[in-house]
Amino acid sequence: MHTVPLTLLTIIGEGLLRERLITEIERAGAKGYTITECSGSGSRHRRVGELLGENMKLECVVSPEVADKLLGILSEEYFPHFAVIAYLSPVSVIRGDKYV
Amino acid sequence: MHTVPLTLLTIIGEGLLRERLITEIERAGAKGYTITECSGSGSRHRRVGELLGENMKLECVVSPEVADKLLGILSEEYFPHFAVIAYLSPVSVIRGDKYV
Amino acid sequence: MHTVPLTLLTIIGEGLLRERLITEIERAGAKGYTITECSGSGSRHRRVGELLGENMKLECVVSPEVADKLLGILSEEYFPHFAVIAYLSPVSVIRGDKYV
Amino acid sequence: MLEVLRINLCSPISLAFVLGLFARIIRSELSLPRELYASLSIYLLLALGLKGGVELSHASMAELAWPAVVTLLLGVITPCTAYLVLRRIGRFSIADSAGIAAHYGSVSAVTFIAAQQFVQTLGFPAEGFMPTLLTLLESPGIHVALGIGAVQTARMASQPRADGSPPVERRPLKEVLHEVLTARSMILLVGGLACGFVMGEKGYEPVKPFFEGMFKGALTLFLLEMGLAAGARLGDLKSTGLFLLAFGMIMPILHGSLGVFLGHWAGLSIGGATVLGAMAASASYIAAPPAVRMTLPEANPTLYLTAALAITFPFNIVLGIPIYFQLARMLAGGS
Amino acid sequence: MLEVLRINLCSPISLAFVLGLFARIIRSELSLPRELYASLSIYLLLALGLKGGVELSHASMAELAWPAVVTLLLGVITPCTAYLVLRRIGRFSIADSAGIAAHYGSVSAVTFIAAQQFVQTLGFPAEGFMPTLLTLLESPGIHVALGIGAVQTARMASQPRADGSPPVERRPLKEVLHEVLTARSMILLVGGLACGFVMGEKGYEPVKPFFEGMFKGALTLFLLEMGLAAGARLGDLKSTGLFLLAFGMIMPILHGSLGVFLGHWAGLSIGGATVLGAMAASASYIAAPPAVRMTLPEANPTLYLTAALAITFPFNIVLGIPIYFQLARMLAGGS
Amino acid sequence: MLEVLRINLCSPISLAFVLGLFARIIRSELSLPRELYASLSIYLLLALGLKGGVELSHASMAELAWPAVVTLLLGVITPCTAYLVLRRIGRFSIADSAGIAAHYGSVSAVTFIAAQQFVQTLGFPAEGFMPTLLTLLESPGIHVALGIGAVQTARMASQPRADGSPPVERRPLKEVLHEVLTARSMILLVGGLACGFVMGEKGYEPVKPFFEGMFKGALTLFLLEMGLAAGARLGDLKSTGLFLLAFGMIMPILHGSLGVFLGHWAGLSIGGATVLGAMAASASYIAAPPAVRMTLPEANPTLYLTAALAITFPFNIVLGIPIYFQLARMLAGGS
Ligand SMILES: Nc1ncnc2c1ncn2[C@@H]1O[C@H](COP(=O)(O)O)[C@@H](O)[C@H]1O
Ligand SMILES: Nc1ncnc2c1ncn2[C@@H]1O[C@H](COP(=O)(O)O)[C@@H](O)[C@H]1O
Ligand SMILES: Nc1ncnc2c1ncn2[C@@H]1O[C@H](COP(=O)(O)O)[C@@H](O)[C@H]1O
Ligand code: NA
Ligand code: NA
Ligand code: NA
Repeated sequence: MHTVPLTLLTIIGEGLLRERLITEIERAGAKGYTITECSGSGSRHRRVGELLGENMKLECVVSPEVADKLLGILSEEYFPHFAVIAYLSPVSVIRGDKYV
Repeated sequence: MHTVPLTLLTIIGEGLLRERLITEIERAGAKGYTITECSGSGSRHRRVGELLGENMKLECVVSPEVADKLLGILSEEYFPHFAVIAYLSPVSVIRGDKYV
Repeated sequence: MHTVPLTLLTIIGEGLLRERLITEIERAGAKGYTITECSGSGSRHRRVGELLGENMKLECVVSPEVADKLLGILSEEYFPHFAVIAYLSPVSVIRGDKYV
Repeated sequence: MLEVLRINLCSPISLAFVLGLFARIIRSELSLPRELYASLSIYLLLALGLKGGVELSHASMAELAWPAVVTLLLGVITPCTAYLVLRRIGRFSIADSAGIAAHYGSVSAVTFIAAQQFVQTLGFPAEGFMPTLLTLLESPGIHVALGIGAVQTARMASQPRADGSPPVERRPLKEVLHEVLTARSMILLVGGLACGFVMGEKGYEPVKPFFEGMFKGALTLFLLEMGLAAGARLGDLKSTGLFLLAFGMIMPILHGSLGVFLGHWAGLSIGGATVLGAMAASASYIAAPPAVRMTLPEANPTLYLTAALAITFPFNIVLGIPIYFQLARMLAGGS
Repeated sequence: MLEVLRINLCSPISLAFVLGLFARIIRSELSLPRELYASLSIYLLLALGLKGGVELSHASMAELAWPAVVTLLLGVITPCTAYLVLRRIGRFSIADSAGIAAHYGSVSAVTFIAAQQFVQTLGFPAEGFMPTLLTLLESPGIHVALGIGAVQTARMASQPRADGSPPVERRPLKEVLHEVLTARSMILLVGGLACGFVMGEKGYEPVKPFFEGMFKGALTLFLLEMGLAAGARLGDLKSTGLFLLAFGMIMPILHGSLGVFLGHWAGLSIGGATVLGAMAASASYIAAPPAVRMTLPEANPTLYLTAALAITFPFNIVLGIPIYFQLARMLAGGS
Repeated sequence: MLEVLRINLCSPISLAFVLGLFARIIRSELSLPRELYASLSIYLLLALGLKGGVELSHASMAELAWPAVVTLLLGVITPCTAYLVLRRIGRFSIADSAGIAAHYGSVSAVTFIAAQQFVQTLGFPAEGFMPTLLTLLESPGIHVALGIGAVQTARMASQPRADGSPPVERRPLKEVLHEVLTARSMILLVGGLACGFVMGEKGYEPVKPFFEGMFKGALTLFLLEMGLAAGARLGDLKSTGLFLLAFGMIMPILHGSLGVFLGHWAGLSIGGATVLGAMAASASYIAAPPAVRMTLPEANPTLYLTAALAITFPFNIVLGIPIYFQLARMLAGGS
């Protein structure tokens, strides 16, 4: 199959941010996303679904530009106060225009 | 460690397809798979676990050939009618023969 | 954004191993991890959350060295007796020093 | 009639439903855990079955025969009338018509329970074997409608793959039948009936506080969730159009009246005829959706889910059941 | 007093809480499924609302007026006193002070229920309309404290983004208000009150075994989970410092006494004044934490969660409520 | 005997188990949410403990002493007999033998409850302190069997890693002990016993409708799930072989008879001796599996899970308990 290279942006962090992060990625131009519940631990201690809720993992397949823009927003407005991390990985999709 | 490059095929879509997709990937030659429940949104609107159930993410580590074959089947028989996406990413494993 | 290449180690296997694997990765030098519940099937048969519990997916962003060390431990001490697989994938992060 | 309506509207069941609806309309974050929803529905179906089974042990085959026959008849007629109306008058596609018809040919267990509680509150309890009829009505309508859809689209003739293997989707009819007959709701209802029948009053006694004492409260909680689910679909009403809105309220009245008539004719009491009417009038939103989604993927889920859940279900709960009751009472008075 | 304390300590509620605490201390793996916790809290709030609504239908507006006024007053005073004490004496940052104050300005529904059960056991039942007061006290305190925080930090003036668009976080106050008013607990309580009011005794009867008969048992299970949650926070006590420990026990006594006084003054019975005191003394750990986290992200969650859950909640359950009761009884005796 | 068997087979408990089994055999999609299963088991264990604790407050130390001694004795004997039979006659590997023996040395709480309900239905209630014995029998058998396994394989001598650090798996015995003693079921049972003891009849009264009224119904639902779980393992019977099938039915009779004898000898009533027999005969499928999996990973989980859950559990529920009862009655008659 003919595939197109795109970027998978993965954001992991406090579940409370769900709606806010969805708004962010949609405003930045993502055409879809997938959310999974998870738990985890990082520099801001172990978080396992207590009163403030579990962590969540938000994944979206986007163009490298959108991914870069979102990384910028995350690092400026979210990393300082919230328990959030983000990383990019390369993926290949078919029907590439669906995602950009 | 000596690692072998393989392909990780990720399929995200309606949970109802679970058994059918498992049959597909096993028939295509996948030796295992992992399923996670998730929710999400795409071109076919937001899907958050209503009457037709949540989305699911099916991941399988396969040879590039199997991945390609499955992408073909998905794009012909599933993408038209079902809310499904799929993408490939490169992974490295040890004990590569376990997966092919 | 300026990003740093790192390795994402994914371990999938019996949920019972959770605490033991967390100890392993922390001892090996991982600075954080994320855990998701999942089900799946592999060479050791289908496992869907029965009496011994579901599978889990443990993901951690680490340096290639740590990833290699963990693959070694896994393949020696875990693969023989437990239903576990592991793979590596390349990721890009910002604030790379957070992970090493 | 007004008094009957008032009683119905002020029942915990209706109020909980309205509360759920309201919460969605004002966009509250309220939602019941999915597992609570699943647990409650397992509990309600099993309790329904057990109770029905215990009472079935008092019923004679003769009493049951005619009601069973007319119930099966309803299972064949209602999907056909629904299909014809949708296709001919509504001008829906074959797949959409068949998909929606499958829902109206089957039955909503909660509507059944609500009707049962309603006639009981008014002092006209339905026959103890009604849950048996419920199980008879659940699946035929789905198969009839899916059959119509399959024949009309001749979809069964899809091509084999390049490598000669058949596509996974092309499942023999036997498989679809197996799926519907072994579906969760079927097992719980039929299994509950059988267990209740075998254990009898005496075996039932110690579990009665759980399965009967808690029933109405659990039902109230369940209807809160139904209200939330229906409310989430209200937004789709715009896109589904006026015809479906009318269909979702007129079709139940027609099917409901037919059910009441046939029930009365088959010898059911006022309560029994009302409940049979409500069953015929109701649209399934548990068994039908997955069956339709997998067998007729071209059918638009928004249409059938919205019609069944956001239009017909509330209509029956609030207005329909009192109407069928009124009708059953008139028939009984005139006989 | 000692006898009152003993009765309170040997109640299933206190014992379950202690069991949960103990399980965490010995690092047991025991944990309740998250969905059970959510289901129980939905059940408790709805049951509380329904019961309160049914009883509200017997109450006159006149009776309710003054208690409602003093409740709202408490909603304004308590966040301010808490803020001042934290900022001036405790030397906490503006964000931390406002964040903790938001918790102490709001109310803990479980503390409310525990107080209600306590006075009932002792033969001094509180007024039937108390759940109405609970809903009045839930949100004002949060808004007052968050408002103080916002004004003090002038945080609202944050810069627009490079591309001119406003950051997502800068939400108009209307949105925050909407969120708190449509929060799960609000809908269930207020909705339950409304439903109970409409259905009245007669409609309530059939669901009473579920919503009233099971109430205390469900509450016991819930307190086991509360004990587990509080126990998980015990370790944080070290990092939060002695001041917060003292604050978490002295502030409730001050707020609780104020609540008892105002309640007595407004004409509440001994039971009612006790419960109002417990409400004022309690710190929210359901509604406040997410609101504070999203609006004041600089505030350290460990501080407010530990204070509300691991210090003030157990203090009130075990010692506070009997104290407020003693005070209410003294006041009533002296009047 | 036949009448006793019939009563047992027509009880809601047995019927629900059979329904679950049947649903799996016809490959129904029915399954209970995992959280419901967890919630039910928490409820059952806590209710069992509370009730037992309340009744323990009436018991004297003297009554309890001998039953406790023979219970501990059973906890040491049964894992050894099971190990020997498996290793010598069955020719299983050391790890498999020890792993299975750990299950048969421990106890199944649901079998205990089923036996308790059974003798109560027949008018021979067991002693109120039986839940205390249950807690005594839970863990010793697991440790004895795991100890045998460890000694036999000298597995403790595994090599340190290349970098000199010890492998994570090599846990000191203290840790394993801590794990079993603080396991969920232990905390709930022992904690429930303690709470029930402290609160007494009077404190128990208000929560009785929840913890006692609902008990049998909740148990019925739980057995439906047990039937589903056992049914899912039926397919493995083929691979586990005939020996294990025989072992899973003969071993319980031997252990059960020993339990009845010792119970009778220690002064237990007919009901009490029956229940002690059922405890000795039963195989754990909650506490033992994870302990064995982590400590003896070479042992094949299919063997021990299938034996405990798909063979011995149903055998005891359907046939075993009536047999132990018959035996206890004969002994009592002959004494
Ligand atoms: N760009 C995307 N990134 C991540 N997940 C997506 C994306 N688009 C769609 N999805 C997921 O795939 C499902 C089906 O997508 P669709 O067929 O576009 O409705 C959605 O419900 C999402 O869970
Ligand atoms: N190195 C890592 N690998 C995988 N997940 C991580 C890592 N670090 C942090 N996380 C996840 O990101 C969340 C927030 O991280 P932090 O802001 O470092 O507390 C954690 O709760 C983890 O779920
Ligand atoms: N090829 C594969 N792709 C994705 N996940 C797999 C694969 N093989 C195994 N797994 C996962 O790893 C677990 C253990 O695998 P195994 O040890 O092969 O039984 C399975 O239960 C699956 O969740
Ligand atoms: Na119908
Ligand atoms: Na307060
Ligand atoms: Na045993």
